[in-house]
Amino acid sequence: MSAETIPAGARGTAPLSTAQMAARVAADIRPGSYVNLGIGLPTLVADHLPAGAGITLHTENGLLGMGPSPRADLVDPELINAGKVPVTELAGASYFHQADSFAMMRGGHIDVCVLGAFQVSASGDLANWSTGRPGAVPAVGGAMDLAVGAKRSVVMMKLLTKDGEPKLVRECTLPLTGVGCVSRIYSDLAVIDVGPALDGEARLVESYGVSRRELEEMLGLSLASVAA
Amino acid sequence: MSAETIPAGARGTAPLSTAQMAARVAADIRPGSYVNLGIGLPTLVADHLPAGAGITLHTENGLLGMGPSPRADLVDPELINAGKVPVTELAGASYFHQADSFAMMRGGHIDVCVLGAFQVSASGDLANWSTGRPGAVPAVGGAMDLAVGAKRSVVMMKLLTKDGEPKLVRECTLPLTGVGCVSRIYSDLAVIDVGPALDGEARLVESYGVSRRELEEMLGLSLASVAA
Amino acid sequence: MTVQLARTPQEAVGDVADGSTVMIGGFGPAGQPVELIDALLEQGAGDLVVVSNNAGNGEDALARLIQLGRVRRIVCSFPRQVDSWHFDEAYRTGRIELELVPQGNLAERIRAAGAGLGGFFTPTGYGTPLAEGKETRVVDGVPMVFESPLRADLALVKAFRADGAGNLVYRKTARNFGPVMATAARRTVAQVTEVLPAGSIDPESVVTPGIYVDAVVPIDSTTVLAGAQPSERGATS
Amino acid sequence: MTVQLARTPQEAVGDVADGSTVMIGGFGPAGQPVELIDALLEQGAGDLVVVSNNAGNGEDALARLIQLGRVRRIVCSFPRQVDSWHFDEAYRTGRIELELVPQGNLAERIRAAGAGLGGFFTPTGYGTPLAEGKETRVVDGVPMVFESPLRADLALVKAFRADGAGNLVYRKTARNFGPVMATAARRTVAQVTEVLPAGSIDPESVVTPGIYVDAVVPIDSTTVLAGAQPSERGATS
Repeated sequence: MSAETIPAGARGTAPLSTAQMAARVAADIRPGSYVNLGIGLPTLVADHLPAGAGITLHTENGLLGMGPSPRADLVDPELINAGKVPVTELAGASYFHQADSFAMMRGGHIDVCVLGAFQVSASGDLANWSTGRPGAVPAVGGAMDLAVGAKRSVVMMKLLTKDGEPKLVRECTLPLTGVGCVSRIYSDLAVIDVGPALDGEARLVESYGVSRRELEEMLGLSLASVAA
Repeated sequence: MSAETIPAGARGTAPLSTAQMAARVAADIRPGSYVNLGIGLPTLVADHLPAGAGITLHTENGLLGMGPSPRADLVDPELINAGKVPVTELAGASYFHQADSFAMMRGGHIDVCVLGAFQVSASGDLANWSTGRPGAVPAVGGAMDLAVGAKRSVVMMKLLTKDGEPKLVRECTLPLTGVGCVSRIYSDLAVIDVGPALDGEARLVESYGVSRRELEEMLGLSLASVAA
Repeated sequence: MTVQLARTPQEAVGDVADGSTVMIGGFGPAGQPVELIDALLEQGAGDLVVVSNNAGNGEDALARLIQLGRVRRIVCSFPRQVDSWHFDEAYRTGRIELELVPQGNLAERIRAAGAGLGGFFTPTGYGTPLAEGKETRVVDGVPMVFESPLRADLALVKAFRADGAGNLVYRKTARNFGPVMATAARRTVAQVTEVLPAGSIDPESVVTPGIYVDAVVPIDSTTVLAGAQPSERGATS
Repeated sequence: MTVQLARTPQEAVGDVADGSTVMIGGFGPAGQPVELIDALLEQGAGDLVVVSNNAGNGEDALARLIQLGRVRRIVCSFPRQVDSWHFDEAYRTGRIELELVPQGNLAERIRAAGAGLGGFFTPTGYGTPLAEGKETRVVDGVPMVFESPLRADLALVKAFRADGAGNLVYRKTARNFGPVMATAARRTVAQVTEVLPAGSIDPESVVTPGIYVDAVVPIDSTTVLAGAQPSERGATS
């Protein structure tokens, strides 16, 4: 189910589960791609990448060719992913140091980076590292490098916060991670294209259990259709 | 015979041969040093480094722990030095790419770099890459990186050109390789300290077969004595 | 200079002056030179500036150094972790300064120092609070931020094996910051599982050439490697 | 993208547009991808910008490309060699443009392109004719020159072995520019002595990760390795 084969304004009958969201993201990743999956929800995408498609996972702490979590008795504390979770290495893997790893990311060699988000703006600005709460201890990790480095950065997130606030916004109010870096949002309610190329108007690619009108009201934004 | 143990104005009885010059340079290199020897005369220094002193040679084309030339039947065209001459690798050697090799040099990790020169100024400016002749094909290689990168850059050269022109000068007239980068000149006639710390006045460390007065006349420069 | 083969972490770390800048390798627990940090704790230096990706976990090592008030300032990318309570407390009460740097910029700034460069322009962080007040420039249509080199007096890293020339190889994702930090400090100390004779590490596979290493100390780290299969310990020729 | 396992250098090099920028590995003869350059000769592209440390030797490969007038401009550190007569002639008669770059700046500019950086300040070249007209800045008391990233459409490199994932290891000082050039081109082609199954190269010893490699082609290079001892061919596990 690739976005390109779905007519503009297509809609599923119900919101996607997180597993379905992960499968939807995975469906857009081309065979042979090099992919970085951010911490949190995006990690789930790994379970839905088709075997044999030659998709290679990068983890920015220094491994290309990352495999799934090991059996408990094979856990190696020196083989972890960016979320500090034990992983494995696949045949054809390579290790490198942090400067080389972020050179790989920043230099545009990773085809797709899937990120979580607190907020994304219609022009593709991303806020995913700081809640902006006074007194909170800040931490950024590789978020800013990942946001701007890949050939294509996409976001996987629930479209609304727990309090029902939209996370796709006209302008981010939280501290930014990157400017104009996100090109697509995969959410439980819709797939929406964003980014600086769209003149500030997000485009609905497909929706799940809600109409475009309902989405527009929910978000307080107008959504263009994908051009015919 | 280290410079520090020779009284100011000391003089040998005759000019040094190139082998003696190489030995004189080698005598100032401390045990355990990492050293880069430039193309030409400086290459000869390798033959005079004391065995067992733990001196490690760097060649900027990507090898630390370079050994002497191999027997003819063991020549490997993929194991060469910066002068493209076949060399060997010693136990404890390592290979690295050009960016890493020049990072090692530029980052001040090499203790001593010995360079050839066309001209050196009293303030330590170096000219060793271009004769400045119109129509000549220019080539710089690693000369500029080597000149400014090492903890200490010294020059090994004949003090006069074949035409009898001094190569230690008040100001270089040839195109520069680096500014204020040379701290000592080892020549056939004298060892002379130069550099920006000396307020433009070169200092005679020792001479061979010529007096300070004779050197000053030869060079058209006044030479201070090494401070007592 | 010839590498020092130290018998204990204390001997390897040696004297550290108050006010020193100390780089500490590791990404979370992987590659954290715990025994060297313990030696630094014991050695007693204070008023330190620490450069490290994280700001300590639980009660030990870097967390303890912070708890004891020995760190004046920390330069890192991800201080907040589930068990970084000592940093959190020091930060909230204003007892520690924090310079937050995106992880890739942190690595590249350390590399720049080791490579003798004067700084670089990077797209990372442009337009964010972490680039506030920094010089910017558009390069080939991409807005960029200027970042400066980051150097240290001392680097403490954890590698896998050393040889007598000070060459280092690392193990899996424990490599992380070790190789760049080793280049950027006036003195670099590495803890390893074993020190082999010079020539035992394939020159093609050396990750940190010995020129960057001032002292190595072997640490029995069987517990850390508990999960590794025995055959892997012999994988590096 | 998945690495292409080409059967011939021609297939590996593929189509090259006139006016392309082509990086060519090698330091003198060591690491020069002769068969790939020959394929480029045969392919026919002209008006090329070549980035390479040297400007060709004798009659073959890069020297021939220059002799045939296919290179509009060359970016290199050391064009003048005892047998660089074709470059010398083209340069003296104004048929080729030369951008002379100090070797370390050349390597670092290529790395910067591959690493997505917008340029850097370096002490190398400051105050010399090669820095004329360039931006300067004093960093920590050291005068520096600004240097820009250098990228290419195509990189031709010579490595020792590849695996099915495109990972490369090199051999001795033939490594030189290969690893940085592989990162800085839209398409990177490597000639190797053999292509092994993915997983045959120790992940700790990979020098160029497969992500940087688009095509590999095995070349029988027994002549080039004539001087190598047979045991060395098995040194990389």
